[in-house]
Formats: sequence, C-alpha cells, structure tokens
Amino acid sequence: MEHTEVKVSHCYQCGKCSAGCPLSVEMDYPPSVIMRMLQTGDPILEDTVLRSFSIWVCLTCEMCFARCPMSIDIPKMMDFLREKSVNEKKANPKAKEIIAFHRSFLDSIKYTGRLYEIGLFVDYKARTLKILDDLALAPKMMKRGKLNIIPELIKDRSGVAAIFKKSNKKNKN
Amino acid sequence: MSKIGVFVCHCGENISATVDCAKVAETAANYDGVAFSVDYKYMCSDPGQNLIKSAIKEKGLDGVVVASCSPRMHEPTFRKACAEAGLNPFMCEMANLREHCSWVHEKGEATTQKAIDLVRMLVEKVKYNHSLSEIKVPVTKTALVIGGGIAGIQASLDIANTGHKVILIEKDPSIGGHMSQLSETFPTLDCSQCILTPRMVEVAQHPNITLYTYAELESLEGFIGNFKVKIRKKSKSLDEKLCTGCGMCTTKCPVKKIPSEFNEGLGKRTAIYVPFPQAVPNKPVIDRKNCTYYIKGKCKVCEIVCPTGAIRFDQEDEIVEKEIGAIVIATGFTVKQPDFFPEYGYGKYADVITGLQFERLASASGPTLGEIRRPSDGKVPQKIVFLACAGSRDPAKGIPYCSKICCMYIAKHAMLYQHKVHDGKSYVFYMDIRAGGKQYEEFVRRAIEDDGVNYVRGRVSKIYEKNGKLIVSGVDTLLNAMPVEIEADMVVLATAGVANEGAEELAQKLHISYDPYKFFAEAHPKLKPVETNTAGIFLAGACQAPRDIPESVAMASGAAVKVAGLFSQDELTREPIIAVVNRQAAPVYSSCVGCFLCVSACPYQAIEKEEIKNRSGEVIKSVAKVNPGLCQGCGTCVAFCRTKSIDIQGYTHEQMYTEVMALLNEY
Amino acid sequence: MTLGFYPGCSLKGSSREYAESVLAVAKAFDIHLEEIKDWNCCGATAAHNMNKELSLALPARILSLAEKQGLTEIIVPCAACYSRLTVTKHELSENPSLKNVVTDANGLAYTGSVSVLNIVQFLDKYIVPNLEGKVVKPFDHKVACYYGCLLVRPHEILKFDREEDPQTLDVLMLKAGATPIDWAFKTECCGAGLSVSRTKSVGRLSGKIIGDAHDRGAEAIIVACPMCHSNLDMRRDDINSYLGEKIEIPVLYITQAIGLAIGLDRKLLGLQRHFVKVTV
Amino acid sequence: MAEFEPKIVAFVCNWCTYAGADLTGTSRIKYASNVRIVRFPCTGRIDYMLLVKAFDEGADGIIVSGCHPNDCHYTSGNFHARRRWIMFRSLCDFMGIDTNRIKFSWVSAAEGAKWADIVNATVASISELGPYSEYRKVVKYPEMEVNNG
Repeated sequence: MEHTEVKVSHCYQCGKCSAGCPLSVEMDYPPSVIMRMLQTGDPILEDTVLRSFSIWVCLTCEMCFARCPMSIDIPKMMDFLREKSVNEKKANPKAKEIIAFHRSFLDSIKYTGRLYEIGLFVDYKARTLKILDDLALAPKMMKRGKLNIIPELIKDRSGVAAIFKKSNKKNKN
Repeated sequence: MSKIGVFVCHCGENISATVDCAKVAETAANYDGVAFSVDYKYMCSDPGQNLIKSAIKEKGLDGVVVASCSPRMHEPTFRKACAEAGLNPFMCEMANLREHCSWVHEKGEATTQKAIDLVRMLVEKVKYNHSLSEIKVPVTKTALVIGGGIAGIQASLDIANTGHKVILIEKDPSIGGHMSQLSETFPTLDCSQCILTPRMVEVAQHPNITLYTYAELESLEGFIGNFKVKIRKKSKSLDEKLCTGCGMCTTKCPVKKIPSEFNEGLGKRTAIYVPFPQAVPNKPVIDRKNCTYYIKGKCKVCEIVCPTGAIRFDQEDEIVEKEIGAIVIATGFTVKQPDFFPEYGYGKYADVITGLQFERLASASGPTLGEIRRPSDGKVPQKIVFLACAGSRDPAKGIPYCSKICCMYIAKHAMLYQHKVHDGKSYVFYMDIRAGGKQYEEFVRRAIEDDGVNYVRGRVSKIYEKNGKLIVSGVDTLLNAMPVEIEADMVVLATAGVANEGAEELAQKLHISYDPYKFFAEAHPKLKPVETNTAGIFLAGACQAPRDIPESVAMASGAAVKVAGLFSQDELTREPIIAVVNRQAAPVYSSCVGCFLCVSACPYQAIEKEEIKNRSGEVIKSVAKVNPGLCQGCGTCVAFCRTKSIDIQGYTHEQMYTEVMALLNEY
Repeated sequence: MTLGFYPGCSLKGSSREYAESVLAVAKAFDIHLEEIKDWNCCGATAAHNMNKELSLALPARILSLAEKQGLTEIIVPCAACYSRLTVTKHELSENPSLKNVVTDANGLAYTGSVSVLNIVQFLDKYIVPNLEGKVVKPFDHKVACYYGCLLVRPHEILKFDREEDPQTLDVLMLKAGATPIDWAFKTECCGAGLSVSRTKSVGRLSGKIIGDAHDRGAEAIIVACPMCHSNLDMRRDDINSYLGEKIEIPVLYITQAIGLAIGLDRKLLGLQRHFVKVTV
Repeated sequence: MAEFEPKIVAFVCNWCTYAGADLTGTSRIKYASNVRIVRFPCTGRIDYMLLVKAFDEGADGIIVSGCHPNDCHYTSGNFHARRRWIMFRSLCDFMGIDTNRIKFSWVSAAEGAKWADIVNATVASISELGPYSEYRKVVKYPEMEVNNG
C-alpha cells in the first residue's frame, strides 16, 4: 500500500470526503471510514476494505481529492484497492455487474482496439445475464444513428493486444 | 603557555546519551595549553558552576571552554561564573554540544568525534581571546508600544503605572482593536466593550501615556535602551486641538455608503468618520480615498458645518522623531477571508458570514443592535450552522495550524444565538473541540447541554443556496460518516487567525525574526515567550500567534514587566563585541590607509574619519575610527578592509582563522 | 490551419453528434482537424479501475502515434479521454521508470511532446478570437453550464479552470449570446461509469443535476463530455422517474450551442440524434 | 576503504542560521554529522579568504548561511555577503576552485527543518563530488617539499 505514495496517515477523519462523495450513500464504508480502516494497519480491516462494495461503487470523480484539506489522493488509493481486490479474488459479490462491465469494456478494446458498443452490451449481458435491462435503449440508439453495427477495427490490433498481454502479466484479470 | 580549563557537560542525559562526554574531556586534557579538563552531569547547576570557579582559582586558569548547550542559552551564566572567580568573562567560550551535536545525531563514534572537534576549535580560539570590558550605555526610559488593541492597551497601562513614559501608536483612528468589535466574551459572557472601554479611556487620560492614533512606525534605529524611532502620523485632515468631537461633520457628510471596517462590512459609515461611538480619541478622520473633496475637488460640507473650524484639507502626514528605550509590539492578527473556499460560497451568498461578522451582528452596538438578523433580508435565522476550522488545520487551502480561539468563540456564538432566538436551531460542525483553558470546557458543555446546540463531528463539503435556504452538506463521522444535510438560514465560518498584512515589513524594520506564517518569533518557545531575538524589543498578544484575550493580557503584562525591569537600571552594559581600527606607534600610527570603504559599508554610520596631527597641528594621516557607542558589531567593515586594519573584538581574524585551522587539522 | 484530433470511441458511436458538431464548428473557422491514424481507445474508467499499467499504456500509445504523425497539439473533445491522456502525460513525466515500462509495452517511442487540449481550451484558443463577428443567431437562452468531474479534476494535474464553481464554459456561452445561470451542480458527478451497471445510481446523480438546473430556470444544459451527455440525455427516463416529474430540458454539447449561434444547420450539428428533443 | 565522509565547515551568522540550527536541535531533527559550525556575528563579517583557507586546510565542502534578504539583524550585512559571494564565485570559477563545493543559503531562526535539509543535501552532493584531495595536494605541495628536504 505504501508504494502508491498515498498519505493515509495524514487523514484526520474530518469526513469532508464522505460529505462530498456523490456515491457515499451507496457505499458500505464511506471514503473517510475506508481511510480509517487502512490507517489501523490491521490485516482484518484491510481485508474488509478489499472485500467492500465501496471501492467498486467509487466513480473516481475526484471530488474527495479536490476538497481534502490534507490533499490525500483517495481516488489513487481506490484504483489500487480495486486492482488488488481483483487480484486477490476478494471482489465484493455486489460489484459483479460493475466488474463485468469493466471486463467487457476491456475485452472489447483488446480485440478491436476501440470500443465496440454493441459488442460491449452483448458481452456484458452474457456475463451478467441481465438480458432485459436497457433492452429498449438499443433500438432508440440505433434509430438515432448512435450505434455502429460493425465494429471499428484498428489496423495494429496485434500492437494493442500486446499491450494487454504485457500489462496483464502481473494481473490475472 | 595558556592555562585553559575545559568543562564538558552531560546535561543530564541530553548530551551524554549520544556523546561520550568522558572521552571528550580526556581528549581535551591532552591538548597543548589545556591545564584542566573534566566532565560533569550539570555544568549550569550551582555545583557545576562552583567546579568552574574553583578550577579557575586553584589552577590559575586563563581561559575557559564550557562544552554544553548553545551559547544563546547559557553564555551569560558561564561568563558570570568566570567573572565571579576573577577571570575576565570574555575569556570564556562555549562549544555547542547539545543543539548542534547530541540532539541532532545518533549515538556513535562520529558524534563523539564531532564533539571533540567542536571543543578543540574553541580551545584554540580561546587562546587568542583578550580580556574585554563591557560597554556602558545610558537608558532612555520611554517605551514605545505598537498597536492599540487589548494587548497594547494593557502593556501601555502597566508600563505607565510603573512611572515610566509610554508612547502608544495605533494605525487605525481609534484604539480598541479586535476586542472592541466583539459582542460578549467567553467563558463568562461579559460584554466586551463594557470591560474594554474603561481601559481605553484610562489610556487616553494617563499622564504617562502619549497616544498617537492613525500613526505607524516609519523607521527604527539604534539598540536597546537607545532606540531612535520615526513615527508617521497619517493626516487626519483635522486639527485635533480645535475639534470637540461634536459629530456635526459625520452626520452631515454626504458620502454615507462606505462599508464600515468596524462592522466588518455589515454596516455603513461616512467619509469623515469616527469608527465607533466609544472610540478613543472620539474625533473623526477623513478617509481620503472615499471623500468627495479629495476625489472631485468639491464638497467641503464638513468644513462648512464644523463649529470650531477644525477641518484641515491640506494637512500633511507628519513624521515625529522620538528617543525610546524599549519597544512592545502588540500589532495583533487579522482574519483570513474565506474566499479561498469556493465550495462554501463566501462572498457569493450574503448569508454566509465570518465569525467576526457574527460578533458584529450579536453586538448591541452593531448594525442590528444586537439582534441576530441575516444580512440578505434582515430575517431572523431559524436555523444556523457554524463551521469550525474554515481555513485552520487545512494545509491544502488554508493554514496548517490550529487558530486556537475558534472552538471557544463558536461555542459562544451558538450560545448567544440560542439566547437570542429561543426557538432557533443551531448546529456546529467541528473536528475536535479544543477547549483547554480555565472554565473553557465547562463553557462548551453548557452550550451543548443547557442551550441545546447540536454539535456534529465532521467537516462540511459544500454549501449552496436553494429556494432561499443554504444547503449545508456534511457528515457525522461518529455515525459511520453518515451524510447530514441541513437547510440553514445562515452559515457562520470560523475563519483562521493569521498574521497581519505587512507583518513581514514591520519585522524587517524592527530587525526581529518571524515564523513561516509571519507571526513574530519569540526568543525561546518556552522560557522567553515575550522577548524577541533583538534585545529591548518585546512581544504581546496575537502578533506572536493566535491568542485569546486572557492570554494577550497576560503576555502584555509580562512584556511590561520586562520593560520596567530594563528601565529600573540607569545604565546598561553591552557586550564589547565592536570593531576597532588598529593603532600603532609613530610614524605609522595605523595600518589603515584611509580608503574609507568601511565608512560606506557600515550600516550604523559608526565609522568616522580621524585626522592624526603632529604637534604643530598639521594633518599627517587620515584614518578610520569606530565610535564604540554606535557600533553594533556586525563586522561588515572587517570583511571589507583591504589592509586588514579593522578587527572585531570577540571575532578577530586571529580567532576565526585559528578556529578553522584547528577544526580541520585533525578532522 | 491543421490541428491534431483524437475523437475517442464515444464520438465514433453513441456520441457521434459531438464529433459532427466539433468538426462542423472547426470547419466554419477554417480549421482542419487531422485524426490520429490508427488510434485506439484510451481505456477509460475500466482500465484504471482494473489495471494501472494498462490505463497508462493505452493513452501513451495514442500520444506516441500523434508524435509519430508530427502533431504537436491534439484536440480531445471527450472529457474522459482528455483526463486519461493528461493524467498519463503527467504520470510518465513524473516517473521515468513507469515511462520505460509503458514504452516497452507499446513498442513505440514516447517523448511527451504533444500538448493535449480539451474542447474548452480549443474553443478559447482558436474559435473565440474570431467568434464575435460570426454570431448570427445569438444563443439567447438561460443555460446551465455543466462541467462534470473529469474536465476540472484533479486540478493539480489538469491545471484547467478551477475545481469549485468553474467559469470557462460560462464565459464561452456568454460570448455565444447565452445567459449562464449560477447553479449548484456544475461539477457534481453524473454517474458516468455506472451508466450500464448501476443505472439507478445514474438516475439519482444525474437527477439531482437536472433537477437543480430545472429549478433555477435553465432552458438548456451545456456539456463538454459525451458521458455526461449520454447520462443526462439518454437516461432521462431514469432521471425523471427519480425526480417524479417530467423534465424536458435539452442537453447540448458546447459545440452544438456555438454551432447554432453561428448559424450552422441543425442536422449538421446532429441535434436530431438526441433523446430529449432539442427545442431551443 | 571506508565510505568517504566529507569534511564540511559551515560559516553561519549568530542571529538567523545559528539560531535556526539551535532550533533543529531543540526539535530533535536528525541530520548528517559531517558539518562543523563556526559562528560569526553576521554573514557580512565573513571574510571569503577564510573559505579558501578552509579548502587549504582540508575541507571538502563549505556552507555559508545567514538571514534571509531584508531580515538581517544588522540591516544589510547579508546583502554585503551576497554581493561579495557573487563576485567571489566568479573569481573562484576563474581561478579554478570548485564552486560546487560551496553552498550559499539563507536559513532563518525559525527554519530548523530547513537547516537539516541543507546539511543533508550538501553532504550528499559533496559525497558525490568526492574528497577535494587533488586541490589539497596542489596547495600543500611546497610544504611537503620543504618537509621532505
């Protein structure tokens, strides 16, 4: 956790991050509480953090960082925690859809280089079995020319795939 | 051959924990010219000093090196001990083993070696020390107090009551400072003006106090006991002797819409004005920036209505020169305007105000005559929110330190609000309640327990206005950071207390130090809280750090005692650390060739030309001569002198070169 | 004049009207936007949520391609892409070892010489100086300028406008003849990355934004980010069900509003593609 | 061979830097023990020939530190020191004395932490430069001749 260089010990629990966080009401532990749990250095609490739903519902909107009187880069810590949570297979079950969406997204660009929105939706639905959600949206988008039937393929797809391969060495997602 | 004594102090364990003191003493014993060397637990204690004294007498020492703490701490102690044993005090030097060695390094060989080197350096230096005698200077028994807030008032009265003269200068048109703006004071809720104004009047009437309001320090020269100050009396555009303070001019002045400084912008004043009804002196000044006559060249209504003809449009600033023996700085603090918090909307929403503005709303002499009414529409707020630490303890946007007074005044504000608006609801967002002080914690508990103020532990993220309400979004960190949203009618920000604008310039004029926040620096954080590093200049009140009223008053009385102590002497002794131009036998007289570069380098005009004449009165040679009364011993002339004819006692060329060589030869 | 252009995925798909309006406005001012050849996705939220290295390598590839193509300045209309590219530039300049890892993964040279402009910076620099004479149909409406998160935060890295109560969009709209309103949700998050996976959250977050703009009498919301747009526009049903009322304030890209002000064809600006009918 | 421990002499004024270094001690901030402080009344007093002497006598590095501009206890001593330093530095460059071995700085009485930083930074940079032994050889050469003869 140290190598993120996020100064967790600087947090004095004023709660301004939690007060400004647009998602804190949906979190199991608001950002300031996450900071406190990390401060303790207690492995059980750290495990709780990695298994929390909070880290997944965080949108990295950076509001907490912008207003933190101690300039603690909470979003950076959240990124780190998410990655660690997945690597240690501790991701919160409630975050299944969120993670599935991220995976579908990344898979889409892994193969085409760019986002293929229909592919993303189909892949996401396959992963989450949320077949009926947003079903009405697609035709409306199609009608307005907002969906490409055929994916945009970049030429150097192998180059992009190589980036994925190399950066995935350490990560197993 | 010298007979030097080396005395190595353990300082309890402060030095001996990391430095092998016995080894330092043993090593020093072997140096040429060292006749006695010893280590001891507490050298500054009576037995320690006796050890030095008896060694001087028994061994006939002609030089002493005390290896202990910083000379800034105990040099006077040990020099005095030497003098008592019959050794010239300037034959004593100190090696700083504590602040510069044992406290800053880990235990080990290298640390002990450094201690040895420092001792060797001073042993070699002391061989070239000379007996010097202190310089006696007279004391001007008049004190200058800068700043007429409660600290300056208290210091002036205390000094004046010891029978000495005081000149009190205040930059505003009236004395009183921030305290005169306050409504009630914690923890007793006595009315601020009721307890302050009698003191203000006392200042004005005291035979020993000369009061200059609307005046600032222009410059300072000299040294303890013998300062020369220039005071700029800003033009009031008024003949004060003629003015009776009838108030005709201020009622008739057509420029009526200037935001009143005294009311923190919540009220208005005229261009010719008295800042507040109880002002001392109760005579107006013309604010030239806003006066129609000064802007457009026409108006002069005040002159027409003045029954005594006291208005003086062409009056100029006056510079007054005074001789002063000591100075008390009591310039106070200022409130950091919270406009660096766009998320709180100060400046955008009229009903988001500062703590000092709330004081004016709650004050019987304020724009609402003491009724809590919000600035936007004059309604009585039914819900009010107070934010602590709106700037304090906020390294990102405000200041990192705690402003100390806010926890208490916020509790007071909430309490006053509840007393005045019985059915109102008040909330305080806080991080910690810092109520260390006599009756302070009890006071805060009263606000919570008896007056029903809702304390919420958490910081507010944002304030925005919606349908005439101020939406305050915060959290309760004691409830798992649960969001708390309050639809308030008014919000009060507990703004940070910061150093005055211009504090840095004033410090530079006075040659005193200041801290990174531009508060003036005390000479020692514990033992010399009212002294500065410049002898004869003292501090009182919030110019040194945020302070509440009792602390400011205590500090002011402390500073006054320091001044009175100084004035109890008719003469002061000054260290003979001064420059001297060498003199030799005829026909050379001095190696000085009379280039007089030193004259232009000297910041004190202490070097003059001396003409050496023969018996028939013809000038043989012009050489430089240092006036010992003026020389402050900076040594700038010494470095300048191309013939090395000037030297500075205590830091001679011989001594400094010897120090460097001794240091490096075995290092 | 020719400038580099990184449209990003959204502008090629669900937000193509943004691309259309950017290109149309640029053309009206004789500016040619040259697309970076063979560009890839910046990785968006997904990459930095899941894999830090990837989240830097993907934007770095884009910047390397731009360098290779000889572009010195690229226009990035999507606020999310702008954020990812700027953060990547910052991280790689701060941390040389990270730069090595990334260039190694990409197999492309990277010097960090390309400067990245967001849409507001682009408009300010290249359009505003010549705007005054071109406004034929002032956008005479009360508008709520919505900045969202990624355009202004984190300020330490982006150094654009100010984090609280930013003003640049408002100033631009003022110049296009509009009356920007003072409102409270300029920089609150719309829900962005949760659009698909937690639509309800988006309804709540975007709902507050639309609600406040509506309460204060805004006739249009002006945005500079395709994600903000899709949440505020395409998710209007969810928003309205959160608010419990039917609010039909249209959401326009800044370039669409400026396009209208200089008299460009509505279709050219892609206004017909919106879910909420553009009535202004 | 033991790791090179540079010998560094610090010439400081009594009112700011000496007091600042005292504050470093009072605050118990640890720093490298290579520096020996020589106290002067003011940086204006510092005779720059003393710096040359220090190199001659075996110093590997030198720190000169006083009050910040405008903060001099004696009004203008530090300005004289600064002006002289600018001249002296070009002279050193001209004569072939390594000015990288001289650190000129301002440390006020309130800057205890800054003093520690300056010492540590100087020790680090002088360690990197290595001992100033070749210079010493040159200046000591005649002396050695005499001794050997």
